[in-house]
Amino acid sequence: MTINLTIAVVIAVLYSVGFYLLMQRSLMRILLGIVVLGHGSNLLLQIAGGPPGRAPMLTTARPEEMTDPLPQAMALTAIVITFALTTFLLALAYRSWSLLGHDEVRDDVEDRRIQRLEKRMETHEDSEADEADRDEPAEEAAR
Amino acid sequence: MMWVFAVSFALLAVAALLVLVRMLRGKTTLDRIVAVDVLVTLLVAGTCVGMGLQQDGSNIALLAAFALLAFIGSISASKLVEKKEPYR
Amino acid sequence: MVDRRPRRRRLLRRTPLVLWLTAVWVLLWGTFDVGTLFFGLVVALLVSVLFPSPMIRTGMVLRPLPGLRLVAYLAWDLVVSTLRVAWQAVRYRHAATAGIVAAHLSVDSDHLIAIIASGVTLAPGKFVLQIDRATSTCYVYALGFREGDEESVRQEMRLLERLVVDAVGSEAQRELVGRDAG
Amino acid sequence: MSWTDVFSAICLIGGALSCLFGAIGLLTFPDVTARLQAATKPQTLGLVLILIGTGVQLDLRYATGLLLVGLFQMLTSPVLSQLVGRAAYRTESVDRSTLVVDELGERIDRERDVR
Amino acid sequence: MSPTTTRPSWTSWDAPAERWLLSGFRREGQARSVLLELASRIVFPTVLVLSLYLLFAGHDRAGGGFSGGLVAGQAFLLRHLAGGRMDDSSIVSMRPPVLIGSGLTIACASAFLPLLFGGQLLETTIYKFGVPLLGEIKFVSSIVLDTGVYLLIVGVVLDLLRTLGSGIEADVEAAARGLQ
Amino acid sequence: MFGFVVAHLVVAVLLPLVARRSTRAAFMIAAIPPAAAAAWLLARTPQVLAGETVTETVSWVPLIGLDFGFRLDALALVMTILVCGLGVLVLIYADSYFARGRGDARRSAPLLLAFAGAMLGLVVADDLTTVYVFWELTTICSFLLVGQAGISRESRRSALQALMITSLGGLVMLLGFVVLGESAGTYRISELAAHPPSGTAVTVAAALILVGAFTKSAQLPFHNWLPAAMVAPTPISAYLHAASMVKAGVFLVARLGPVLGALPEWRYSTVAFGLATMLLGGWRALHEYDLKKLLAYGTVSQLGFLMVLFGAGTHDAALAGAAMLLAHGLFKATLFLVVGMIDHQAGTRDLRKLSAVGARQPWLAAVAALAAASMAGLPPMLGFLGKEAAFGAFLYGSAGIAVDVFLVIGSMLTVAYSLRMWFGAFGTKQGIAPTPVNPPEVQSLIPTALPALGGLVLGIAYPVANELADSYAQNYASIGKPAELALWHGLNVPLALSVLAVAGGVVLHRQRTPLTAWRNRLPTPLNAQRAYERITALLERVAVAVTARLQVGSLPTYLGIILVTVVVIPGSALVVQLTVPDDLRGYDNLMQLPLALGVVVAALAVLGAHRRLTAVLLVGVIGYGIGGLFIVDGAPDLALAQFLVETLTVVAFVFVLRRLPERFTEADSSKAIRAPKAIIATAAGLFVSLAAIGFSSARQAPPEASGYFITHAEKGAGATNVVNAIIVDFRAFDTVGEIAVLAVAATGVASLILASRHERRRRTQQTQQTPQPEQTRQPQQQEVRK
Amino acid sequence: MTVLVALPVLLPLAAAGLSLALGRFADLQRFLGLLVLGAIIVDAAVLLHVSDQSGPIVLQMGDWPAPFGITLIADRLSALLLVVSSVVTFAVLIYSIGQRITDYGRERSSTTFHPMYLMLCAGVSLAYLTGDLFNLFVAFEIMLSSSYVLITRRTTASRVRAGMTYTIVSLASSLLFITMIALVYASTGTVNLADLGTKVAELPHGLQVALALLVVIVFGVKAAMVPLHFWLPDSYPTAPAPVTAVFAGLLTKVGIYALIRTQTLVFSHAESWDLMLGIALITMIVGALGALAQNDLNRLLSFLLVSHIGYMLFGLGVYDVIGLTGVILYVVHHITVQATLFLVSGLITRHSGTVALTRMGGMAKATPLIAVLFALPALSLAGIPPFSGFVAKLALLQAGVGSGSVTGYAVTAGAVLTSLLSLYAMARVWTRAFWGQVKAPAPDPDPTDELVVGTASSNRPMLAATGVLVAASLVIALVAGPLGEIAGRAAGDLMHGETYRTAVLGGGSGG
Ligand code: NA
Ligand code: NA
Repeated sequence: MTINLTIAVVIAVLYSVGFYLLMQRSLMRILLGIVVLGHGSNLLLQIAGGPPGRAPMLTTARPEEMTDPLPQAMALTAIVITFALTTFLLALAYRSWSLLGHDEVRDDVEDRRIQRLEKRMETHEDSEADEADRDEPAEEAAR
Repeated sequence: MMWVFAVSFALLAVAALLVLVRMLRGKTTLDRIVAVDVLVTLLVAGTCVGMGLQQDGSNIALLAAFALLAFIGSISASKLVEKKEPYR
Repeated sequence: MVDRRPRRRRLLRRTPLVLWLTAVWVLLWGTFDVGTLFFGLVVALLVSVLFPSPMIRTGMVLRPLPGLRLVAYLAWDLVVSTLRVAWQAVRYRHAATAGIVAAHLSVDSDHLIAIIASGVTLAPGKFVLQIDRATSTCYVYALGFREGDEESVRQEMRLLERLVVDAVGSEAQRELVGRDAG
Repeated sequence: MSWTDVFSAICLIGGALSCLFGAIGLLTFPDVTARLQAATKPQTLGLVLILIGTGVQLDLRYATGLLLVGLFQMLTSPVLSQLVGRAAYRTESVDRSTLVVDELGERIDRERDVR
Repeated sequence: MSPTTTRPSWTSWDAPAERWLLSGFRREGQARSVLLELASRIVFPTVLVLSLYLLFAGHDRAGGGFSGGLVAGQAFLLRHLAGGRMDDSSIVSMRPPVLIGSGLTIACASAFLPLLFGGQLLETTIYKFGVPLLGEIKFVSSIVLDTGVYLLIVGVVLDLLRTLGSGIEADVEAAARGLQ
Repeated sequence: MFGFVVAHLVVAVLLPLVARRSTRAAFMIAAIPPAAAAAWLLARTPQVLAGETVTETVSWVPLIGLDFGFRLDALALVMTILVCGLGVLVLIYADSYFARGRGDARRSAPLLLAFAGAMLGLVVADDLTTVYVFWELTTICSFLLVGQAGISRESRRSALQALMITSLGGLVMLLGFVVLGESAGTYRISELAAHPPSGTAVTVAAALILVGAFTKSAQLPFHNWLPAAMVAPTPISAYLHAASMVKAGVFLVARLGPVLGALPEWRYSTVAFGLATMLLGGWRALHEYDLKKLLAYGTVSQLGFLMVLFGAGTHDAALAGAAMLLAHGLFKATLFLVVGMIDHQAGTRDLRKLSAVGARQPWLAAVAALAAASMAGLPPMLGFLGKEAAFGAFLYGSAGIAVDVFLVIGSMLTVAYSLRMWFGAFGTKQGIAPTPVNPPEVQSLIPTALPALGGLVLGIAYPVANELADSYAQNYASIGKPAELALWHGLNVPLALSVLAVAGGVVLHRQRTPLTAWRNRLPTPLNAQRAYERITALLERVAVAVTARLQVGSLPTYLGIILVTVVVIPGSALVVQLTVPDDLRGYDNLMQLPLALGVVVAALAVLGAHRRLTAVLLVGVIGYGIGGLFIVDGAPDLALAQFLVETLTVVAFVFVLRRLPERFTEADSSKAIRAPKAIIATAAGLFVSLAAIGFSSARQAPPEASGYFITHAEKGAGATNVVNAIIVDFRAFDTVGEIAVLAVAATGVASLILASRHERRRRTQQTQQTPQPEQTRQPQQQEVRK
Repeated sequence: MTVLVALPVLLPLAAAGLSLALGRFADLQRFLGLLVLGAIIVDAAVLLHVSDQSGPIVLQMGDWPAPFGITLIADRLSALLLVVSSVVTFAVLIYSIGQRITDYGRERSSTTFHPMYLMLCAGVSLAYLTGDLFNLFVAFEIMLSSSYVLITRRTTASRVRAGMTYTIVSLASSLLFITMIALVYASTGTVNLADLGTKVAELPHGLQVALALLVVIVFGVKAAMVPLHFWLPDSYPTAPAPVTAVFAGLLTKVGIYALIRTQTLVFSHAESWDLMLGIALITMIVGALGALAQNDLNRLLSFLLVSHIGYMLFGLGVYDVIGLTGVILYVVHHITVQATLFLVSGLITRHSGTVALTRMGGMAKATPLIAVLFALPALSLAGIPPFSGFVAKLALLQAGVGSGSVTGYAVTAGAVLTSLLSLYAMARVWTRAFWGQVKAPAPDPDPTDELVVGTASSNRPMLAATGVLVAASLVIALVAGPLGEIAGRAAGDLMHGETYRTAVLGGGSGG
């Protein structure tokens, strides 16, 4: 029941491209990455049923020449779900654009703050005791 | 009769690959829109040939739907281009 | 020209649409029996009642013979033009030239102009790039155009116009087109 | 091969060829509007031919549906052509050097001068 | 020709003279096209019929409530492209959330329905009855679920048109007016 | 016993309701449960002394051996006297100490009661888990009691320090309990004592448990939280940090002595740490000026002493330990309460500023003298009994002698700081004006005096004390003749040592000035407080450093890490297994090739696309190509859905692209990170592809489910399209779920997109609501027009 | 009888549909939500009772026998989690209504919150109840998609980034999930969990391992195990308190549940599982250290959440009855307590107008009730007896000590350390927010963010809802005995998958 090489290559390319796009900053690219990944996974799901055959319609094909219907049904569900979530993310991209004026996924502000704190701690190694109790305004000034 | 289908498929496949080249080369977005539209039409044609090959026409609605879809997708994209790019 | 006739008459005016939709239904199922026809009718009525379009009196009359002539012309044009464009593609490639010609039409109704424009556009080589609805002018883009071809393009448009009006136009429009041509 | 097979073969291969020519045109023509001619229309012919070719091969009850597909294609393809071509012209994607005559452009220029 | 001076731009020459579609008069002329509006006037109901075909034919051929709903959605999409904002039109008075909600409710209700007849959740019953003239009619109860799906999908597409379509358009206009 | 514990806690929970109205009532009500418990338990004294034990078990989570097991024996009784008896006294005292109706009083009444309940539970516990439960409860109560309202930074810090050190110990101890309980198969202490377990696990457990005991009882090096906790109000210090809570560690050692005392590691470490603590505490106490701090270090010292006695694991030491435990509780409570009264009235606890307090408050001075005498080990106090017994307990072997030497030195220090304390508090100093103080209230004097008197009474009635202590000490074997507590054993070595200790103490006290000078010249290499601060600071730094490095806040990085995990973890497992399957074919259908080529080319092209619309269209091509593959595979339903969805997706993208810039913003095109991303993505893609080959080749037969679907579709589901049958019937539930997702997504899109419309509407409403100058002027203009 | 199994899913789904349709009637929406969620509590309790007394209740959807149709199954574990979850969702709904985030101030249109919330509940219930891998995917998607909507609802400029992080990472993991399903189906030809148990065992060993690990990653992302957790502290804290509460309480636990279910039913481990134990250790420590580095209360809680996920992985890694018992107890405890803490955080934020600990102070005096509501779950989270966290932790420690492996001991020690660090973090919150002087409220980045602060004038329903959950966590501690018995039996069931398998495959639609 091994899938064939052609499809394997298609899957490899789709997943690689999808993953690569996913790791970008532009939300639109990420979104396209998700769509591409969705295509890859849907193909994989459908292909998991086995090699090509006749459509599983009792009126036109004999059971033994039919493809496996179950992965098709599952892939159909997956297609719909991917679509639904894509549109949602699209709307989110739009919302982000209209709120922030860009559609990039920038770094988390609070995490950045902790990184700055770490830098500061590194430079002032002596004043450990003071920093043990951080509820002092030094940090607030940095915000 | 088999060879007829094979030749048709081959011709359509070559055509599709040529169109794909246009798709990649652009150069304007409209070119790409047109290319996508043609690709879908070729796909419909190919599917149609396949139906002939399998002697199974129970899913023509599929083709009907495809024929419409390419149209709607392309229209919306071209409308976008029309709006986006500068007017004369 | 919005239709303001009583309800029953309006329903009557939907008949062509209903028939078309029923035909679509039947064609889709591919089974020609009473049941399919009945449900087709039900569906067609349902769709046209639930999602009505504004009633517009077009005065369209379908004349079978001129209609067939129009179809034949279009089919022939399609084949010939395809060959011509294929030739252009192989022979001239990047050097292919074109022109945009203004073709004034005699008819002044949306639907006829649309049909004419579609007819021209259907075949390769030419298409209506812009319609000036107010003056009933079609700006036709023609591929493989040479200096001085303007008149032949306009003539072709007029020919198509006459074929269309003959096939589906009202009597008044036929007269109008005939007068302009004459 | 029966006569229907021959007819079908002609239609199928003719249709496919038409599609191929269209594709070649799409690749070779100089600008969008020209490519549009090559692209969408021969496809229409090609598709219709293929539909006919296939329809002959199939049951009548299936063949009827193909008619519908053809109709749809004929109905929609001009609209798309016009919209894309219009968009091309409006966005200045038309290669002016290929235009022997541009009566639309002339008129627009004229009216702009008036204003 | 005198009318040209009153018209703002050559790009709006394409607007039809008649009101072929219910909506569309609000939209600027430059986006309009006689051809498109006329074509969608015919294509729209045709696609709806196609969608209903897919809904009912799904049991035996490719199709089903899902595809049917999507095709119907494409019909509305075409209307939107040709005629502009959906929420200005009166063709569908149903609000998309209502449509979505009722689709979902119907689907869930169809799950419970068999319980009333002593079946299990989501169990399918097949009814066959002969009707004079029409022949034997087969009714499969799962069509109720499919219908729920169909309605919901239509609602979803309409909602997308309302939001991604008209909503963004409104934003664009607002931005042009300097409100955003 | 459980009833009393619960009563404490329940009353404590309800007490704030009373305290809100009257804090006096609250303290009085709070005194009832400990009084009742004390009465009930004391009534059991004869039984207990007769060797009977009262046991009780309340099951909580039997599955994990988590029970409330209680057992009243001699040790428990001794502790109960301290916990309940002193609890009552402290509560009564507290009422007069705290300003009535103030926040501190409102807080302290319920917390003290809860604490007493927890302590009671702890001392009567016969189950390791029970011990831990109450142990941590006391920790929490002490945190809240020490911190009070946490207004001053010092109070917050001290409370936190106490909490952290004792919880550290508590948790380590819990681990020890679990190790012990799991290796012995029971958590019941009496069962463990009956059959002491052995083995490495038990040794580990013992070590872990000792950490708990040491932290709670402020042993070196964990001792520093105790002096720091002196920021607490004095009654609380008296109760928690003198009489009861700090005893918990010692108590634990005493309690587990019969279980773990056989381990040399247990004995050596308790004795060693105890001695060190005793000396260090005494030494530090000699140099404190704050009376409370002085007492606190004294407590540390005494706790070390007790640790030695209970850890030694002999009858005589245990006897001395029990006596000292009782004695220390009694005298230290008194001393703290005394200091509290001085502090309250004089407004200072600095012994350099106090003068002639004894002259003005002779009664108080007398009470304090009594307690200090017990602390110094003077006859006829209970403290004397204990200390003498202690000296006697180690008079064998060279190690014992060594211990005794240290004990004597420690006792000298004790005597010295006792003197320092008493004279510091009550003595008249030259050059210092007499401190203005008023005579104490009776309500506070009586609770203060009672424990000191108790020490005197028990010292004189030494047989009673002996009986109490001995019934605990009997748990241990004795070397030679078991010792007894008595005021007079005759002239013997212990007596001599006692005399030596007192004499040495007096000398030390007289020489305090040169001693202090000498001490100030000593280097201070070890400072536990500094160590604690360093450790917490280090913890902060590590926390911040680790978090700053890991939590980089960048989504691409996060996704990259997830992918790397996928590649590394399951990927490596897969690669090991991977072989080329025999039936690997190039393609199954020729039509797959052009479609695959198209998809691959389009996918790669997406990477290079600069325009958004181009990328979208290319993705559309991929989608249509996949649809084509579906058709080739014989999945028309799927293809149809794929096409429809793809078109709709493209349209949705196009809708949104109307407002986005035409080209991608190229903010992250730095080449340095492009390569790793590409490598990760490719590796992950290859993983999926290889997995697809590997997994699909593992299956041999077509699935039975599909055969079932095909055979049942028409009859069962009424559909000849099997896929449709699955969708609306066999797996209709998936479909219901799927449309739910669609509904959600559409709603979400609406909520996001229409938000700006809502905002606009709101903004315009706001501008309409705020009266604009023009608008207000308008009516006037209209009038003019009229 | 068996219908009861489907009700926790179908009722909220149908109600969500109705609620969407009834978008203009806010009161009806509210009523519907409370009614349905209340009904689910009752239903879940019945399911728990019955499944505990007489074995798993199995519902074969559409009357198709397993493994062909979709099976819903309520066994002890799922019923137990369902009970706890439904109590939490019910209380949080009250809180949300109290905070008036449901209808966003005075705006008329309130279509979003209630339907989405009900969907979320349906998704969670389905995830617990389904006996089918693909249906589990659907459940996850229902749950996650509604969570996307809830987290991005009325999002402001400062919060939109968080929503993106959350959505994108979740989507990525969903795609991995689908990939995993495809691989499972490709190799076994079934997606029924019970059926998979036997089919997977027939695969080559390497594939089994790879699959098991892939499953760990797929669910690990949702469960926020290190190093797949980074998204969580960046996203959860920004949502409105009740939303974060439900996310923190339930969503991660659903990941844990799925992990437990698949690893016990589908894959077989002979002994304790060192990789999982290692992950558990790292998760505990990294999370706890993260918490110590935070100044934002919600982020601190989020890191603690991550840290305590480590406890659950710990029990799973030990992989014996007592370990799984510990996990189950821990999950039950943690759902309640973590949700409560976020609700309290909402109350604190509302009161102090900030999430920054450095800007809070003196709240013990100002709002003693909030202080109590915080202290109890905080202590419970830190595993202080006699609260629920202690019981669960003790079981885990016992499991770790009993595991007999060095890794097991190391993780046990790590668990103790984590407990201490958690207590430290909580104590610091206490000392900073509740002790000290009341600080003048500083202007927050987004003071107009009504969604976070809420618009209601009275917070009584919020307090009541929080109180209910605090009480629930106390009750958990109180009935820890019987609860432990059930958890023990559930763990026994998990260790011996036969009960489940026969119930699904053998028993038809019995139950
Ligand atoms: Na279907
Ligand atoms: Na197993």
